Amino acid sequence: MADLQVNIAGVTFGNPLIAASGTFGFGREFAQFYPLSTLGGVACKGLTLRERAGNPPPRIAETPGGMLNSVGLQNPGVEHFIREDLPWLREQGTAVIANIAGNTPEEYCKMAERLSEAEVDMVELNISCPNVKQGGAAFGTSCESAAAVTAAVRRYCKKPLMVKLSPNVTDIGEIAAAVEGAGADALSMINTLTGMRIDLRTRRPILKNNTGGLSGPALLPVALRMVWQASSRVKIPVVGLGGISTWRDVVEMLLAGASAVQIGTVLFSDPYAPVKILEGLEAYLNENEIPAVSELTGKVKPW
Amino acid sequence: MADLQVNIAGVTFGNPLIAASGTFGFGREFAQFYPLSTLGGVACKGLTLRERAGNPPPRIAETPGGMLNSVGLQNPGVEHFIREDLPWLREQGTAVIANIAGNTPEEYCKMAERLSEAEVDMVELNISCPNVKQGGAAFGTSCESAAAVTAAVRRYCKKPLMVKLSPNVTDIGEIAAAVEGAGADALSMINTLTGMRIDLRTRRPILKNNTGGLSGPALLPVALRMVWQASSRVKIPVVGLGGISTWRDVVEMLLAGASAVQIGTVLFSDPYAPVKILEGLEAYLNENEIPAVSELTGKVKPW
Amino acid sequence: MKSYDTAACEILKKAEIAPGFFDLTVSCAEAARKARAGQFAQFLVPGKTLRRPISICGIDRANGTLRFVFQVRGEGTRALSLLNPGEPVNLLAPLGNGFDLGDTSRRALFVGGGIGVPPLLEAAKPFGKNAVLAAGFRSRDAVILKDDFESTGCETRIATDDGSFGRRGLVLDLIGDLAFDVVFACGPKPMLRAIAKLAAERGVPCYVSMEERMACGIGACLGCAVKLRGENGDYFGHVCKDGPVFDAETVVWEE
Amino acid sequence: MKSYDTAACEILKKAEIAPGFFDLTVSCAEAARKARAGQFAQFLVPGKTLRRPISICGIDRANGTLRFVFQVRGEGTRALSLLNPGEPVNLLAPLGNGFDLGDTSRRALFVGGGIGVPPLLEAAKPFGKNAVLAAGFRSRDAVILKDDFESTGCETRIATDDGSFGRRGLVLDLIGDLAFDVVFACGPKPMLRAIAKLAAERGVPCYVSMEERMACGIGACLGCAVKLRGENGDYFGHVCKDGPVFDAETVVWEE
Ligand SMILES: Cc1cc2nc3c(=O)[nH]c(=O)nc-3n(C[C@H](O)[C@H](O)[C@H](O)COP(=O)(O)OP(=O)(O)OC[C@H]3O[C@@H](n4cnc5c(N)ncnc54)[C@H](O)[C@@H]3O)c2cc1C
Ligand SMILES: Cc1cc2nc3c(=O)[nH]c(=O)nc-3n(C[C@H](O)[C@H](O)[C@H](O)COP(=O)(O)OP(=O)(O)OC[C@H]3O[C@@H](n4cnc5c(N)ncnc54)[C@H](O)[C@@H]3O)c2cc1C
Ligand SMILES: Cc1cc2nc3c(=O)[nH]c(=O)nc-3n(C[C@H](O)[C@H](O)[C@H](O)COP(=O)(O)O)c2cc1C
Ligand SMILES: Cc1cc2nc3c(=O)[nH]c(=O)nc-3n(C[C@H](O)[C@H](O)[C@H](O)COP(=O)(O)O)c2cc1C
Ligand code: FES
Ligand code: FES
Repeated sequence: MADLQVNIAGVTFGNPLIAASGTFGFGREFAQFYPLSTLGGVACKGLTLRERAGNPPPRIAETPGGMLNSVGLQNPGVEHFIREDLPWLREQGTAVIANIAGNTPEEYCKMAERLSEAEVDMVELNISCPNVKQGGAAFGTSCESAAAVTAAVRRYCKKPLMVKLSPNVTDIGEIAAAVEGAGADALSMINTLTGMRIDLRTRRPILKNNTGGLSGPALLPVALRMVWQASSRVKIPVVGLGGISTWRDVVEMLLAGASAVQIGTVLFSDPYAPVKILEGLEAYLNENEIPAVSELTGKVKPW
Repeated sequence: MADLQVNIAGVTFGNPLIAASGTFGFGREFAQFYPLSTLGGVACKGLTLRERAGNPPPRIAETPGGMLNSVGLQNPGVEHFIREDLPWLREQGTAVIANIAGNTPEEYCKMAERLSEAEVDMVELNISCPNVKQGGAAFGTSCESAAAVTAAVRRYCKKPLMVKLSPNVTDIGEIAAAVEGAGADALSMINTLTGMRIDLRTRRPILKNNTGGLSGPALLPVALRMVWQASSRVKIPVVGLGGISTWRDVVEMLLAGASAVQIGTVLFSDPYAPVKILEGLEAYLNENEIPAVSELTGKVKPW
Repeated sequence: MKSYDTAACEILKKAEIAPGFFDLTVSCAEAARKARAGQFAQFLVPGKTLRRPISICGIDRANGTLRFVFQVRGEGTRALSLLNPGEPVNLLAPLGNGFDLGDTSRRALFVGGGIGVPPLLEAAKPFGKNAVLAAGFRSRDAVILKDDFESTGCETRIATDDGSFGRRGLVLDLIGDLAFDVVFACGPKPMLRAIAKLAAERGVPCYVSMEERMACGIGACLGCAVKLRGENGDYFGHVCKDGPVFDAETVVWEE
Repeated sequence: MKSYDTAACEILKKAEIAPGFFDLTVSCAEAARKARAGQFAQFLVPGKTLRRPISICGIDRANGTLRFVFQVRGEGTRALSLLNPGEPVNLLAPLGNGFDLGDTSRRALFVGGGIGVPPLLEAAKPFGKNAVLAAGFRSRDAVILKDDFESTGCETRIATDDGSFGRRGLVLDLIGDLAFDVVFACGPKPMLRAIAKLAAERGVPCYVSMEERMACGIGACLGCAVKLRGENGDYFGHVCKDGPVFDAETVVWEE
């Protein structure tokens, strides 16, 4: 039997499948389908310092092979999470990643400080959410601001710190290197690409926010390329995501340079996707006599 | 009957459908399916100053809702085009756009100068092809280099000059404005997003070039967003493309801000797509009593 | 633990009950056993990223089937309309809260607009002769489920936009004279807003079934937001989890 | 003007002739009329961006049908294998140059590896008893079309990797003793390279059918490149337009 365990920045995940932030809530809804210990980890819905109402609806639009969302970080705030959601989630036998977003470096730092005292395994810094008018998008799209917020949070964060990169950039390798240099323990990538759809009848954008973040299978080749580019620039582990929907996509992502993966949008068409992907992954490892999933990481041989 | 004619930078197109560069060769292969006058225009395969062999195969990989190509600008060179292909294409009753790519501003200028004497209707400056190791990608991904090459070519180009933008950038609006400022008469957008696929069996990238350009439906929401952002920053007309496969996609693209559209990848699954799209577009205009297709341009009402 | 079906269920019956309106009976015993009036299912459409939410129109626990009535609106519902008896369909159901019917000896008014009518059928049944349906349709050939409601004992009053069937005009015009103790409504937002206002004026409880674009359908993605009135001000609730049925008084009726 | 079919054609017959190998007969009169041995079709697979190229295995002009034999390799060929008689399929055909058979009284050697065998069948027919097929397969249960070749008068020699049928070993091992005037080959690149070398040594013309990943299938996208020897040095030709059949001497056999 192949060893599915992976270690990211000192945190052990029972297997390399992690639920992507914002697609899995705080886990409760999916616990009716299977034990959350099926997953190596859960990245919680993005948290802000205080409760956030999120954007007005419509927040969802379909696209060919993907979807747009403009949820806009609706969440109950970090304190509520620690009090109401974390204790339950902590008991589910899966690693817990707190995903945080802020409007200022100070907000990020306060959250990191607060979460450092809480029972989370890892902090994921969302410097890439394109739905927040101020802050979010800006941090992740320049080396300077990405490095600055990472360095600031690093000082307050006692947990392993993973920085989640935005794909809406010219040179992902440069940003990855800057974030590593500023003290990140791991990278996760990619967040959503900004997109738009228009309703022919009303001639208005389908999303009330006008634009939203593209996720789902359509994104996969871009994610693979970026994970490959970034992982060849940094020494810290990379968690790969964006459009994964099958075990084959997982293997591609690992070969491209990821040490673990996250899955998001596929959960909406098939809530049981994690179970199926894991089965496929195990069978693949066993058939090919690969003793440990971690051996796949970065094994692509470029031409 | 609705008026389908559009005017881009002084050039009249019988309808707003233009074949996208690199997907239609120089038109001959498609002329067996329908008269090329079905199309408002044809953007020819990207030309370089001298013949180019292109990249080694494999050059094609499929992705969810899209495909990657790494053809690498295989073409017979600008002189051969003018001598062998243009005279025939000129006779087909469609507007002819010469798409050019160079490694240096000088190469672009020489081609523009040469084409200024030829019977093409418009020159499309490809500053975005991601497959050429030097030059190509770089020009399109910074405001300075995009503006510089546009300004240089502007001095040599006596034809209307359309600049084709790359989506692999952080801020498309900024690049659009820079290119307009440098003298472009129109913009076309978007070219392909860089992506990758890996063969599980061989553990090598499917493309011999490792990465390639993503095209097809998967790209549509990104193209719509970028056309919307860019067209709101510039006064010159924008030709929209990226993932269009139905007449509804065309209408969305026009509403987003495009004055005409190009179609590429859809031709591979259905060579008759232009005929079907035009039929649908005409029916839509007539049913909604829209007298001229040009009235749709930029009519999206953002929230 | 597992409380929804996602397994492939089988289409048992299909009928086009009006041009573009389809009536599907699906075999799905587990979901049928758990379902209540007003809940919905998420239908997987092969090739589409997102499932399509369709309300449960009828529940037959004895036969382990659910009935769905839907209108072709776009590619997804078109694909569903092409499914035939004997073919499998993958649905996630039952989802959402459903109608809280309360005391079924009350005089219940059911208000439906177009494709908003089907979700009301199963809720009307227990009220029998105490139910009145006021339904509005585009025109005569879009009138659906009238007989189904009548066979439960329900009185039906129909309005059409063009007057080709029943009364010409809006649903609201049908009920001026009616006395009722509770309202259940489903249909376009302006209709819901109007009936909510009327119910409030009469001091009668009113429950509305709402629509919003969905991704997960189970409350995890926070996609299907609807603005609600809370103790500490307005907030976004979610149609798939907190609804689709809401007490009309808690809904913030904007625009 | 219109020289290819893209209209929906109908599947007339389907059989799984070996595990994972499917044999389809498609009704497509116009394409059948124009087709020649060695050409191919591009099959549309619903939900996929790119068509799938499959060689023509048989041409029946009288009945207006084409025959295709393919192996399930991935999602696209799997989807094609699920099509059933009576169902429509969209194909673009005939494409490519096909075999130039020349004088069919010559002794012709046909060399096929696995799924490279089907494209040779229609080419072997006119040679009748002058044809010999040397074919290699993985194992006994992957042996296909042996009877089909024999019924054209062709002698068949089979090798399998595991020796479970015919001779154990490579196709090349089957032909050491044979005399022939022309070779037609289709199969994995290393096999083609080896047979090209042998033919060159014997001074016999050799035609190979090549594969490359395709987009347009008609020569417009320049996707399906193959390195060829030209008068002014090597250049990239295209499998869909200049091929799929190439004179082995013009191919640059790299690696
Ligand atoms: C709780 C609920 C119950 C519903 N019950 C029924 C029913 O019983 N019968 C019926 O005919 N319709 C019902 N609908 C509406 C139905 O979901 C849409 O008509 C359908 O999703 C349209 O899909 P499409 O692919 O045909 O259209 P498209 O416009 O091509 O769909 C594109 C995307 O928008 C979404 N979308 C489009 N319109 C709506 C809408 N009105 N509500 C939610 N999402 C939408 C689709 O789900 C899809 O994600 C219900 C909607 C909800 C939210
Ligand atoms: C001219 C020509 C003739 C062919 N004739 C036959 C035939 O008669 N019988 C048969 O079984 N196969 C034939 N093939 C191979 C067949 O096209 C592939 O097996 C098929 O495309 C695989 O598709 P898939 O979706 O199952 O696999 P996937 O691997 O999922 O396909 C992914 C992408 O890669 C492409 N691809 C994968 N393998 C190949 C390949 N070997 N050649 C070209 N493209 C590939 C697919 O077309 C698709 O675009 C031929 C190929 C060519 C180029
Ligand atoms: C509805 C929705 C909400 C999301 N919310 C967040 C979030 O709060 N924080 C975050 O970092 N990413 C968020 N994302 C992005 C995902 O975590 C992920 O990066 C993206 O969806 C790509 O992966 P996928 O294609 O597997 O879904 C969200 C995505 C979706 C679809
Ligand atoms: C096979 C292929 C070759 C291409 N070659 C060129 C080219 O030579 N010059 C260019 O500007 N764009 C080239 N493109 C990009 C297209 O013109 C277009 O920008 C892109 O494919 C997006 O449009 P689509 O999704 O409609 O295909 C090429 C695209 C493809 C698929
Ligand atoms: S659809 Fe995901 S929360 Fe309602
Ligand atoms: S597949 Fe387009 S040129 Fe051959």
